[in-house]
Amino acid sequence: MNLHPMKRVTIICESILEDRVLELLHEIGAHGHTAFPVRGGGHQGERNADITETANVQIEVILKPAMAETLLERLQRDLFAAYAMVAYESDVRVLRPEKF
Amino acid sequence: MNLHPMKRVTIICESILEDRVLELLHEIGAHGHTAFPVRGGGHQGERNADITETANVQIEVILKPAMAETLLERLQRDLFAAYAMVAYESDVRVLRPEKF
Amino acid sequence: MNLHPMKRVTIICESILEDRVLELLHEIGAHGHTAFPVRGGGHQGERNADITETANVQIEVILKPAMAETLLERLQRDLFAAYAMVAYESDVRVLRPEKF
Amino acid sequence: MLKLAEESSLMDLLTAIQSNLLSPAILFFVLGVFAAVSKSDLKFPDALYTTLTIYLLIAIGFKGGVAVHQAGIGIVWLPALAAMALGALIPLWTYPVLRKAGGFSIADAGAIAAHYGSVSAVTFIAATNFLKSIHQPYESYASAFLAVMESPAIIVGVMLGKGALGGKLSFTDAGMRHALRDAVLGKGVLLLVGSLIIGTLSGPNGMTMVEGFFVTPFQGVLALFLLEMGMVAGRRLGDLKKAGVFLVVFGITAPLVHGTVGVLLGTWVGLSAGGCTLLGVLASSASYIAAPAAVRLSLPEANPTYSLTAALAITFPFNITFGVPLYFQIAKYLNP
Amino acid sequence: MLKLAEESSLMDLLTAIQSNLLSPAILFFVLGVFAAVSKSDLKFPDALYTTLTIYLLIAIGFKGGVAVHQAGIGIVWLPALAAMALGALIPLWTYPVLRKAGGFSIADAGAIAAHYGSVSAVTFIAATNFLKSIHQPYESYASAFLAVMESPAIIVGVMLGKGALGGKLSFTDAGMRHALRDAVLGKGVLLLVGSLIIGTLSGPNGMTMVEGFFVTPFQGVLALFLLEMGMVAGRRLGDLKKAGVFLVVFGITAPLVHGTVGVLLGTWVGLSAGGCTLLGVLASSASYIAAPAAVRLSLPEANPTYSLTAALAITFPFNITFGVPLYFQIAKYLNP
Amino acid sequence: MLKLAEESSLMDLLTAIQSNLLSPAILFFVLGVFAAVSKSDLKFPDALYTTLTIYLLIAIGFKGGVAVHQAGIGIVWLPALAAMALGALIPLWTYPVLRKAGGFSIADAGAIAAHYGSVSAVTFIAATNFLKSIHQPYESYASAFLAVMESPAIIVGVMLGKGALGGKLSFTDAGMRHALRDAVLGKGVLLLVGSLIIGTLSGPNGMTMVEGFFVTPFQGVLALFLLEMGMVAGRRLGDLKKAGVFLVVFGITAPLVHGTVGVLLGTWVGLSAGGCTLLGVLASSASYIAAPAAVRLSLPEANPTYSLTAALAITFPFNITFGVPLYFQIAKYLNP
Ligand SMILES: Nc1ncnc2c1ncn2[C@@H]1O[C@H](COP(=O)(O)O)[C@@H](O)[C@H]1O
Ligand SMILES: Nc1ncnc2c1ncn2[C@@H]1O[C@H](COP(=O)(O)O)[C@@H](O)[C@H]1O
Ligand SMILES: Nc1ncnc2c1ncn2[C@@H]1O[C@H](COP(=O)(O)O)[C@@H](O)[C@H]1O
Ligand code: NA
Ligand code: NA
Ligand code: NA
Repeated sequence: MNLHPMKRVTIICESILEDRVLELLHEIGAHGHTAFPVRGGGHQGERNADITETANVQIEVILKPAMAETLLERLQRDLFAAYAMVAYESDVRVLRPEKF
Repeated sequence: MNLHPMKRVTIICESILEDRVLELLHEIGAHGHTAFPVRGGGHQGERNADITETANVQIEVILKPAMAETLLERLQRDLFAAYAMVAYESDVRVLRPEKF
Repeated sequence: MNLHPMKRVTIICESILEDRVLELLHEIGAHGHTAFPVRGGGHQGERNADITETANVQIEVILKPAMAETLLERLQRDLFAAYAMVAYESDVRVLRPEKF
Repeated sequence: MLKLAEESSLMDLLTAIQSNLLSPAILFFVLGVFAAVSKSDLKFPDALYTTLTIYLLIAIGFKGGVAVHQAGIGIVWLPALAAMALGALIPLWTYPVLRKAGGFSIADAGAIAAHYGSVSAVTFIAATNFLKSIHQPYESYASAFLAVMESPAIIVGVMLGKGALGGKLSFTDAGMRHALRDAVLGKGVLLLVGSLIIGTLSGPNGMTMVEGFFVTPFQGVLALFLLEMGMVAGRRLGDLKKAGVFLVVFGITAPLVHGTVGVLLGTWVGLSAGGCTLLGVLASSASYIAAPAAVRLSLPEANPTYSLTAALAITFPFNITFGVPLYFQIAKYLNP
Repeated sequence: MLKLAEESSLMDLLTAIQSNLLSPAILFFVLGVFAAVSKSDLKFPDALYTTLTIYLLIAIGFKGGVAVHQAGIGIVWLPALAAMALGALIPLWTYPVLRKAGGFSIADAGAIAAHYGSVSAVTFIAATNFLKSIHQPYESYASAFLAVMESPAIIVGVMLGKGALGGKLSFTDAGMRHALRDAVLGKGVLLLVGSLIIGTLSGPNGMTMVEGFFVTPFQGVLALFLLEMGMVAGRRLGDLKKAGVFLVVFGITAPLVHGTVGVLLGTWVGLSAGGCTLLGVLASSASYIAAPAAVRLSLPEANPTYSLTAALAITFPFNITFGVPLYFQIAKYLNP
Repeated sequence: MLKLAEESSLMDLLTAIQSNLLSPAILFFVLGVFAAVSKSDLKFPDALYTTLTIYLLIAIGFKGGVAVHQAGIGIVWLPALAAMALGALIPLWTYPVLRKAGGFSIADAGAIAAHYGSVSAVTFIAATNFLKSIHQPYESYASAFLAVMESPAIIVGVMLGKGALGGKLSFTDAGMRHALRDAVLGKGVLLLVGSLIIGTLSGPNGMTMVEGFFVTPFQGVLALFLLEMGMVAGRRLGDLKKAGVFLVVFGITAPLVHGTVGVLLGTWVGLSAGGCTLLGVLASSASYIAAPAAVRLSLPEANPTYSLTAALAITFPFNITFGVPLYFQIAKYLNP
């Protein structure tokens, strides 16, 4: 079997930022994403999922290693300072590299 | 502490495939799985979570490295062509290897 | 770009344990966490998400490598025996190490 | 004289359409389309959509069952059988049209035929709403037709899509087995048939107990649901281009033809003008709950964009706005 | 003569059971069991289950509170105290039976005893539904019994399961502290007691405002909820084998015994036939909301399969189908 | 004499407050606060919160629309315009107070001003509930004021927060564009204005169809929603310390001032005592649905803890408990 290395970038942020992050993904050329509502807590306090105002979303995106860096840099530049947000990358392997 | 290497395979696919994928997991001998609804977008377009027809599910399974390959191959053979789907594997470490 | 290695510990357990796990995270000094409801199956049977009594929760926490070990050990000691539960760690990289 | 009558018919039709278009349910549908097209951040939680679906299916099934209890099976079985047969037959003529005129693949033609032979519960409910609003009586047991028309077309359509006409079909095929299973145990069928039986068993006594939940708020719940359906349909509008001109034309012609056939069949089996309208509505409607799921698993090579776009973005809006009052006028014309 | 009376009692019982079995709520429960057993793809969203639970607890608590307001605390306190005592006592005889005859471990016996001493709100609601459907009056403030019976048994059961009889119990134990806390602040207790107080404070005036939501649709919402409960119970049927024959017998005998005791106690404290029925139902019912959560955290070494299967797959279905009409017949026999 | 009248006014106020505090809706709010503060495990699913929000906005908008249909646009436009202007003006005096007296940053002062100029639909609904419970008539079309007051203040507040007073504002700024867009297409505005139009179009005929859903259970649904709001507000109580004394004082003074201004304006444009009360309530209320989302995206440098805590944990509870009856007494005093 022929597995190809890719990066997974996971972004956890305030729900209302979802569209902004998706635009950013589009801009840097990601081919897809997966998102789901989460709750959590961090430096900006507890974030409950029951009301939209304090809910978080987790966005996961598989992309080519080079693009992962660009994405993290852009997140850092545009959004990290002002919003409740965490982002990290990890290594994954896929079968169809052309998809990502 | 004694950590043992395992693989995590993540499968994101159309909700209606959930049972098919779980059968496949059972067939190849996985001992458990975790699943949750997600939304997303990729080559088959946007997939909103609000109606079942377009919702996605993310299925995560921890298994022995050898089984991870079998699983990805089977997904490739049986499901990749016809359905909206993404699958990838990554490395994880667990304390109780006999569980997986 | 300056990426810093961290660990991600993923804990999947019975919903009613959520508070216990969060207390544990607090005790060992984690600075945040993310949680969301999941369903699944394993050695303790199928766990459907539709009623609280059988629902699972997935808790993901990013922390310094040394803390990851402590966390897994504490989970092992305090909770593994009595409850439906899976925990594993993996490698991730972040931009702002001081956050975790 | 004839001309005068025709003119008054046309007037009636226009009045009926207008009254339908100004009903809250339809206006909320329009609001939903607007929300989707204008990319508002309004979103229904998935749990709400599922809950509303469950509620509407149970309520309509239960009410139908109580009506069956009151009318007696003796009255219901014949029109129900006719409705069922109609559902099973529609794919047989829809499929060749889609193959020949539309140029669709075997699987795609079978899939679309399955959707159009099967029925849309919400269109049916919107039609009962319309009849109620103009005080037109109808056979309440018509929900039984809805229940029995859901599955046959899916089975026939999937058989066609599997190459039945080319003799390639095997009943032990996994897809085929799945379609048969879903036709009996799929959640839509289970809820509808189940509630129908419950309504039949518990009768008017049972109705007294649950009517504050299944009847009183029913029309308002439909309005809320149509808001969501408007958003779902609105998001699909962008796919119209992918669907192509043929499918757009088909999505309006097919309901017109099937609606007329349904009304005629209803007249023939002795239904009232109201009942004929409902049978016409059922025949004209295209499934977007039961069929998509069953077809997706049974005919994976069919492209769901075609069937869903046609059913949801063309036929559904057409039917609930113009189709329903139109079939009613035809029914009234045939059953004066 | 006596024989005649007995025969007519039996007839009454059969009629009552039949009328109960044909009520929409029970039939929807059966549909749910069927959906689960036939592995239909019908699934309720978790948000719907939680919402229905919240609604039912608030509605029943509020109505009970308004009744307390009308009857006056002076009337309610004695039977409420009796009900509470009964709840606390049930584990004391259930536990040794489970240990000796059932061969369960200390923790398991304590856990099961906690479930059977505590109460099932939905069984109670189904019983009020039954009484309403046969036009049998009852003390509406009986919801107060429901509210006060939930916790005591959990505390006693957990104490037993922690080895209280062997003198091993410590009140500073984390599990024990948790059980005590949950007994007061667990969501079931909080909603029930909270709404009861709100009902008592706002009285009939308050009722006028919210009755369109908490009363009108109530019975129908129960039917919807029982559909889900049927699925939950149905999925547990597969665990019956793991539970063993003893637990199946226990799951039917215990409610029969406790139901009779409850009716007797009700008679003794002066409740009407309807009120006695409800106290019997409460005593006979086994908790599957409050107890499982509290016990799981307080007695982790107890196997939840035993208690949940017995409570959900045996006692709950038995009670809502046969138990309720049976306790009612006993109550009527004792309060003619 | 005057003293006597004053005393009786005070009595009236106390009676009004008491009757308000004993209404189920307010008591459920208190229960929610208790649940949050006592850290009970009670939690509403997010889907339920969203569903209740959608329901309340649609129901209130639709009812208002039907009232507009009945009153005629001719009657409604003037007070609606006045209401809109009031909303747009409030930030203009709130902002300097927050800057000077409160010492807030430009962004924070703009953000808080936006919240207090905009309105809280739930406070409005609670006020209509209060009026209904004391049988005080009011202009039902007042929901139209709610609909038009939501956005202007957000736009003005964001402009101030972007430095409009320092001449730093640019309308092509991304945040500014976002605020303008959200002011028209945000889900709150869309649902309210949309349902208002639907109500206006479908009129009393439409109302007949959906009233079993949008009217009958309305007050009870509000009670359920206030339970959740109580939990949300209760969780925020911990943030009061971070908010500081000034914001606590502001959170009570601002509604008192704006409420009085609203009542005066209402009297001036000719509203009845009920309508004046509602305009006072709108002016006094602070948004916690529309404003937070729009402001968070448009003024990211503003700390949401300040505005949300003030709006949710101070002004909202103050208004629904004491504010509403108080504004009503002022209104009655001015419109005897
Ligand atoms: N150490 C962590 N591990 C996992 N998730 C985190 C962590 N810290 C923060 N988060 C998530 O990121 C969100 C924003 O974090 P923050 O900006 O630190 O408030 C939180 O609400 C959590 O959902
Ligand atoms: N690059 C990606 N990263 C994360 N998730 C993806 C990606 N591409 C696709 N997906 C997910 O997989 C589903 C199916 O993808 P596709 O088959 O490409 O339409 C999408 O709806 C997404 O939820
Ligand atoms: N191999 C696995 N892969 C992924 N998730 C698992 C696995 N085994 C168990 N789980 C999850 O962990 C929960 C508890 O597992 P268990 O203690 O084995 O019953 C299950 O309900 C699943 O959600
Ligand atoms: Na059809
Ligand atoms: Na009991
Ligand atoms: Na305001």
